[in-house]
Amino acid sequence: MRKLLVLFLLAVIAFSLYKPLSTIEFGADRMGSIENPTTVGAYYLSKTPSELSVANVITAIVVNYRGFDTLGEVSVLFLAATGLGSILYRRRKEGEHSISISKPSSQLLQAGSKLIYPAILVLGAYVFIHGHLTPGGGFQGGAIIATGILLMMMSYKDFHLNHTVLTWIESLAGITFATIGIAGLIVGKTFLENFMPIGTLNDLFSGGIIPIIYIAVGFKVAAELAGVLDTLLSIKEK
Amino acid sequence: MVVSPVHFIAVPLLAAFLMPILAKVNKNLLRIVPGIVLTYLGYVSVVLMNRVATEGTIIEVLAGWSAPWGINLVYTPFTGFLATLMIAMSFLIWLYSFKFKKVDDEPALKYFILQLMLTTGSVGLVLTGDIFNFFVFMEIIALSSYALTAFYRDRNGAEAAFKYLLIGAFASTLFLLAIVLLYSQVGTLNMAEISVRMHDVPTSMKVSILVLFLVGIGIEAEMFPLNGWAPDAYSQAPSPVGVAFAALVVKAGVYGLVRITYTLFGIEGSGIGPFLIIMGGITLVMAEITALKQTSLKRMLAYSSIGQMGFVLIAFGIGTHEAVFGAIFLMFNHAIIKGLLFMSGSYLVYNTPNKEIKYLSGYGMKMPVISLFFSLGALAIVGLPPFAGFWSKLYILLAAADGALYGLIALILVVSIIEIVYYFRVVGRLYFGKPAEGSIMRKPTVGGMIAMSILAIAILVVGFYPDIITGYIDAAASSILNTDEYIKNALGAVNELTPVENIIQ
Amino acid sequence: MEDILKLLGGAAATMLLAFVVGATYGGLVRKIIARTQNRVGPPWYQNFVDISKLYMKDTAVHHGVMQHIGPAFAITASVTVLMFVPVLREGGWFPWFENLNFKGDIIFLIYMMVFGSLGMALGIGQTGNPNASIGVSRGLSMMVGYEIPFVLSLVSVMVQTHTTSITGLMEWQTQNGWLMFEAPFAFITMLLAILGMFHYAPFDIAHAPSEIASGPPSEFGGKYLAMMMTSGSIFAFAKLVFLVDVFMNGASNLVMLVVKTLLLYMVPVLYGAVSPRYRTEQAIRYLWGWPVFFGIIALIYSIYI
Amino acid sequence: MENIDFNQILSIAIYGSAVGLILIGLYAVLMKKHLTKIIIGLSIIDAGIHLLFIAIGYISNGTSPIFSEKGISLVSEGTKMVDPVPQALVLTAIVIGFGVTAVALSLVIRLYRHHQTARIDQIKTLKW
Amino acid sequence: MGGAILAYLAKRITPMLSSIVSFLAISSAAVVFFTMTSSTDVVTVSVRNFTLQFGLNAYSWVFAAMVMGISALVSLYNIAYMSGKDRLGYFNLNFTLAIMSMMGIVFANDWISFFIFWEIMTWSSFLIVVYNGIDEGKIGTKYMIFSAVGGYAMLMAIVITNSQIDSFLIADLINAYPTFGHGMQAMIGILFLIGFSVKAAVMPLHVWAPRAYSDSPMSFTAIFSGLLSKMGIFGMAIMFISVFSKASIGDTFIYSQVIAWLGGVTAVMATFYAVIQKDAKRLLAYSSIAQLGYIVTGLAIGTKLSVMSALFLAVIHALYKGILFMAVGAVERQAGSTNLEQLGALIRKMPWTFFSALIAAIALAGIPPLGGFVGKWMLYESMITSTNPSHLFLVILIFLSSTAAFLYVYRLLFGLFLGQEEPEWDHVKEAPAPMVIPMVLMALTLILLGYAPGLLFEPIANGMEFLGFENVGWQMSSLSNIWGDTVDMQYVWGSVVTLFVLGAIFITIKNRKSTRYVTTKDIHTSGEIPEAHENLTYAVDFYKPFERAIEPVMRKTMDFYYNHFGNGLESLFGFVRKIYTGNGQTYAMYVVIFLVILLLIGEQIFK
Repeated sequence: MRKLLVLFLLAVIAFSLYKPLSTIEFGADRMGSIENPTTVGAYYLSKTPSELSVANVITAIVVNYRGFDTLGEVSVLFLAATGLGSILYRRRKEGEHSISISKPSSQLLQAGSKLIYPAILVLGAYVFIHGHLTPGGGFQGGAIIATGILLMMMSYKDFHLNHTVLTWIESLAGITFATIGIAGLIVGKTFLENFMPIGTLNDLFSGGIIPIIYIAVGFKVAAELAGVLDTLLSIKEK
Repeated sequence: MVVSPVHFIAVPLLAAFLMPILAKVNKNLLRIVPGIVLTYLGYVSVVLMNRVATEGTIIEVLAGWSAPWGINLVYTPFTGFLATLMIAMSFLIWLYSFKFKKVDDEPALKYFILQLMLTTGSVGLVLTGDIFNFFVFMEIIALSSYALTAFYRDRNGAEAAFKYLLIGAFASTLFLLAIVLLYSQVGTLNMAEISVRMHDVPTSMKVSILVLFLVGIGIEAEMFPLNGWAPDAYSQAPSPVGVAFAALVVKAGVYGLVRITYTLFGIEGSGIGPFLIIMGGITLVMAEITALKQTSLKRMLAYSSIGQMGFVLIAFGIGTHEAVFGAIFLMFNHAIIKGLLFMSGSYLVYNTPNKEIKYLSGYGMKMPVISLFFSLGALAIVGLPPFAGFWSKLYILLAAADGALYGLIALILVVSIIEIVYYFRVVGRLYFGKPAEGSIMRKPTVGGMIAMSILAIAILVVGFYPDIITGYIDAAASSILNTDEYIKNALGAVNELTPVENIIQ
Repeated sequence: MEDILKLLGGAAATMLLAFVVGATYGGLVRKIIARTQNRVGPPWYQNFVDISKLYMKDTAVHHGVMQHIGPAFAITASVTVLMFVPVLREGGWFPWFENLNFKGDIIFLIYMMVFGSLGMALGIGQTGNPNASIGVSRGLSMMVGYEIPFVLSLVSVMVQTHTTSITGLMEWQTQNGWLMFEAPFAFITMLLAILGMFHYAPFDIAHAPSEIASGPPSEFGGKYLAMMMTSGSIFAFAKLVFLVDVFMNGASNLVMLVVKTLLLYMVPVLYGAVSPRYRTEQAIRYLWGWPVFFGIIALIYSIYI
Repeated sequence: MENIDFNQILSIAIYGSAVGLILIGLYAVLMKKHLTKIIIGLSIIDAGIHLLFIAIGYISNGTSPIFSEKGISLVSEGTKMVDPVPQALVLTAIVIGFGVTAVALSLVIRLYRHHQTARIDQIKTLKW
Repeated sequence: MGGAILAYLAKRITPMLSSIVSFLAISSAAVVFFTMTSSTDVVTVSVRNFTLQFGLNAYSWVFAAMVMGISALVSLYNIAYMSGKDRLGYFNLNFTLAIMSMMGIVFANDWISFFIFWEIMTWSSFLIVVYNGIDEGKIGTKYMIFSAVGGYAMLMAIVITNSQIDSFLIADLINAYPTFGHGMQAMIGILFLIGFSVKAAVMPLHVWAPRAYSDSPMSFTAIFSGLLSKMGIFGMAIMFISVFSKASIGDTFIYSQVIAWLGGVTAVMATFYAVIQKDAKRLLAYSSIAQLGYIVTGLAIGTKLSVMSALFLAVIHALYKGILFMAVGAVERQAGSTNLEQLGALIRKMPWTFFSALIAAIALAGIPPLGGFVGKWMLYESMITSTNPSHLFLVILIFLSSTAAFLYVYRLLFGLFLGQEEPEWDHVKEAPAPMVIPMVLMALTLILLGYAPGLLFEPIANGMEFLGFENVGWQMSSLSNIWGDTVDMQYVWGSVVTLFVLGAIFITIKNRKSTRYVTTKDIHTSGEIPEAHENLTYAVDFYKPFERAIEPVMRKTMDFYYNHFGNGLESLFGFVRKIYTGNGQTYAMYVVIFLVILLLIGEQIFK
């Protein structure tokens, strides 16, 4: 009964989604010409190389045009990490020993991950440092780093991150972001304004504040994801 | 540094990022910092409210890109009013929860951060002029609310939070889907710009988008079939969080609903008005009759809160200046009154099993001041003169009468009677009988008393002299109703995407 | 000055008349009832003897101030009613009996008739005698019973004649004939109502000599009782005069007065002489049955005639 | 001709899979009793929407919006770049989705800890 | 005239300390009121886009004077009555607030301030009703529900009125009412009447009253029943006389008829209930309802005489019911009980209280020559002389009720003050002077009004002329109806008092010397010898026979129906709220269903 109802509902939703989607032609160019943009996307494409000198338009959007979103996004991550800590916090009772229920991993995995781990970290760092030039950026890089840490956690059951360090990284990165924003407000009248020299397109040191923010974001994301993973994994049964 | 709306978001975020570090330095800083931040923001609010009253809407461009390319903050009298209200309420919540938890407790750290983020999210949501940014702030609110709901380490907290999360995730999903469809049609995310371009969107598409938006934001605004999460969350969250829900989260939701229906789609002749009236009416009735049967005080307050939101929706649905005025007034009143009720109510039920009303007999003697506060709140929220709640109810009823909606008036009043029944059941009980043996009264903290006193005084002052606030609300109502004005202000003179003559139609 | 003298003289004369006639009627009634029940009965002047004897007796004990003034209430009520009722029709050969009858009206008289009972009841209440209290309870309850048809009848008469003053009623009757015939239903109602009003059987449960020791006055003796009996005599006469005034256009001379009042008085007396006793609720239900029905018919009759 | 066909197929495939993901996710949320599965369902819905968003920003034969070579000019080359905005937004949306999922999972852990079950229909202490 | 209000507002905070302050506040306001009556200035307060007006007119002066005079006396009584009780601050705050708000109501020139003060009155009195804390909150809640029904009906009428004429002024409604459409007239009229009827405790809306009256502290009940309920009368008079009479007769005739009959039925039923009560407070509470029934009937009949009688009765009722409640309060305070079946023979212990109560009872019963009779007489005469046949039948109801009133009046006096003395009550003393003085003063006023009702006719006639009657004639001490029949109260009063005094003197002189007082234990018992400890007073089920006689109409009370209605609703609500199942997935399902419904019908509703 319930199943039928759900299927019916899904059918209606599918139909209702089909209707508007059928009017959106796939692959059609809705941006308008660059000279006379009808969407903001086209405008970004036309302005980014010249005014921000950032090769990756998406990065430009994420960090600059819509940097405020990203600030919010970072906050969401921060919130997730904080919230997780708050939700999963347990007051340790006297004499309560936590015993990990996970078994140690195989030798192969341990050796392999030891090998790959630095490489992953380097890759992550690369991705977020070059976020304004190549595909990728702070989030992606941070995520890559976090996967590396996850790998280590899975391999070594005693692998633990120092939460104090994570907190410092998180906070400092966040503060950097917010401070740069406020600096923009002070220097250039608007919050998050790109007040630094933009350099030339496709240079590593180009795009003004964009790479700095992205690097901060990268650190922050990495720290937070790692922190979340660590918190989730360190759930112990009594 | 010149005061500007972005301070509302940047400063608390900075503080929130800073707080984990500060906590390492000195635990006490943790409690104090939000107070400082909120005090500063209060100052900002005052300055900006004055400025907006004299100079009109303030537009803050972010990242140096003016709308529609960048994100902008739009500080109209309406958004400004709400932001100010939220800041003020947050400050009181902070006062109330100042001694909330022992500071060396790990969660206390999280608590203050989360509360601060909740405030930031709500204010940001109200101020932003960008639909996707709106979505982001919605998520900030949502995440901090989830975490705060599950703050107490009992089973119910987690359950409530999970329900909230499940429904909240739906809300954000639908909202995002709506944004997707919207973007495909108008190619922009700035709300003013969207509003201008909305005319060209085909009707069926428009309806789909509208429906998705309505359901998405209706969840946050506690519209009837979508509000299953609300009573659980309200009743299981720590009481300052309950206050925050009533004063910030729901307000933000209603704001979103109003912004989307009024500005993006235009309320006149679109069928949205009657829809809001009907849904508001159903919400009101359902919530109030459910509240009538509640045995737990906080749950009762939660349903009552939902009911009030239904009432607000009705008023916004009527859509005349008078009605919108009443609705905003009601939002204000609901924030302060429900704040007082939650604050005092939580002290009352602090030591009762299950927070049940039936154990409250005779607390009027034992906790006279708290009981007085609660009674005051109850009197005010059911709209008895001369307290604050009366005026908003009166204005909404007047608006309904002007629209010849007599059935609606009768409905509202009948529901008000239900409301009176359950509130006065509690008030009556407070002054009846002897308290049960061994019931321990929780002594209110100084900060809590101050916060409650401020709210009580506000209720009385607004009740006796509503003109103290009506000027602001009038301006707010005008600003929300005048979409053209909003578009003109938000987009400013620089608008290359849309010819200027199209803006004002 | 002369007016006041005339007034006082008239009042005194009326009271005397009322007392004499009332007490005589009382004696007659006792005789008649006795005869109906195949007894010899006391002589007709027995009431005078009783009252004189009681006035001469000294009272030894009392139970408080209300017992003192209870009889005073009673006599106030009966004399006041008498004062405001025209004993003889205007222009009769004995003008002294006019008293204050232009200054009151029927509603006032209705209320005044209750005054005495209530005052008495208070006096009785203070004695604390259970029999007396039971009597009061029954009496008051029954009063509610008979007042309704009584008032219905009077209201319909008033509506028919468009006056609420008793002198006005009599003027109307002089022109249009007796209300007894002009308002037959009202008269029937009244006849039924006075069955209850005079407290004779079957409506004598308030006194019920054999059951509750005569009920209300059981704690009164000597001068108190004498006063109550005086008041009772006057009151009975006043009521009769009132009824005669309303339905039979009063009387122009004393002979007619005696005839008419006696005729009217015989109705409850004779009915009572052959009836057993009703319980209180039976009495009330009876009085709210047919009498009220006739009363309503009377009212409709008077409205639409 | 071939081109159009390919485009249509792609359209059906992508839109279809996006909608399909949404429906699958919805089904999971509405029908599955296990909390974790419900959360997975939510994630799947999210994924579907992200896919849809990207698809909407896609332009036939467009390239990614990265000026990978120096001095590249947009229009003159005849190459089109796809709309970058959806991609940027999806990036944000993904991160947000991650946050929600993380919190959800932590709640599941809490719930399991308290109730010793993860079936949603058995966790209803709070009702009415 | 705002001075009086301001005096209140200023003093409102202070009664936190003692009832004396409250008395001072009220009496000073009373002094201010009575010395400033000549001023007719209008105080205007503006709130956003409308203005509130306060002012005094000839009509409201009657009520204002009544409120001020009586509440000043009652607050004096209150000092002694409430001494030694808990939470005086709480009580006195609300006490003063209630009185203040009544003044606000009569001062109000517009509906908004009328409503504001109306509701202040409601909740402050609610808080007093729950003060004693009896019966688990049911009474208070009931009172609040009914008041809310009434208040909100009124509010609805007010906002609808405003939407029609864009003004809140009472005067504007009066002028504009005839111009409304048929349905609008009916709606506004009915809503207002519901609003006022609740406070005036008219029959189907009366169930709150008995318990609310009897469970409040007596010093407030004197106000509650005497004055507060009169606010309903106040408003009703405006409706009936000013508003309806301007409209075409046919439209509003039916309301007047309905309300008049409701008033009559109220009077009868409440009287019956009063008769069978065992508790003095409850008895008086029902009696109040019955008396209000007369007043309502008088207003609804709407002739010059009937309205005058209604207003006269309103004032008189405040006086005598004030006395009675205060007397019962005094008994309660001194003896600790108000149970008519247990108390007795307090007359020797509390003579002044008895005296006042006796006078008040006589007035209540409507027996000449006191003020009560004047009002009753006018009421009957107005009905008998009415051209409307239905009023003639109504007379029967009213008469039945007022005859049955003798029963409970007697019961009250008998139960409290008469009967056999019990050792249990030997300790009882006369109430302290602050309690006795107001009672005696008010009793003397009643006697005075019996002699010269014109003292009260003058302001009432002025008020009625303000309301829209023309040439309201009155004489100082003579009553007359439209058929030209009169009752001369001077003669009535003179003869009754003279005879009574003569009779009393006679009997006293004759008997006083020779008799001695014996306790009421020492009585004739028809030969039986009572045990010393036995109390033979016949007080339990005093009117059992009467009860049996009226039993058919008493079987089901309105309360019964309301309770069933309430329970039915509650179980319906209980069923409805099951929709919140507690299962998160179900909620998600609701969301999806709602979404689907909207998607399906969206095109239709959103154009």
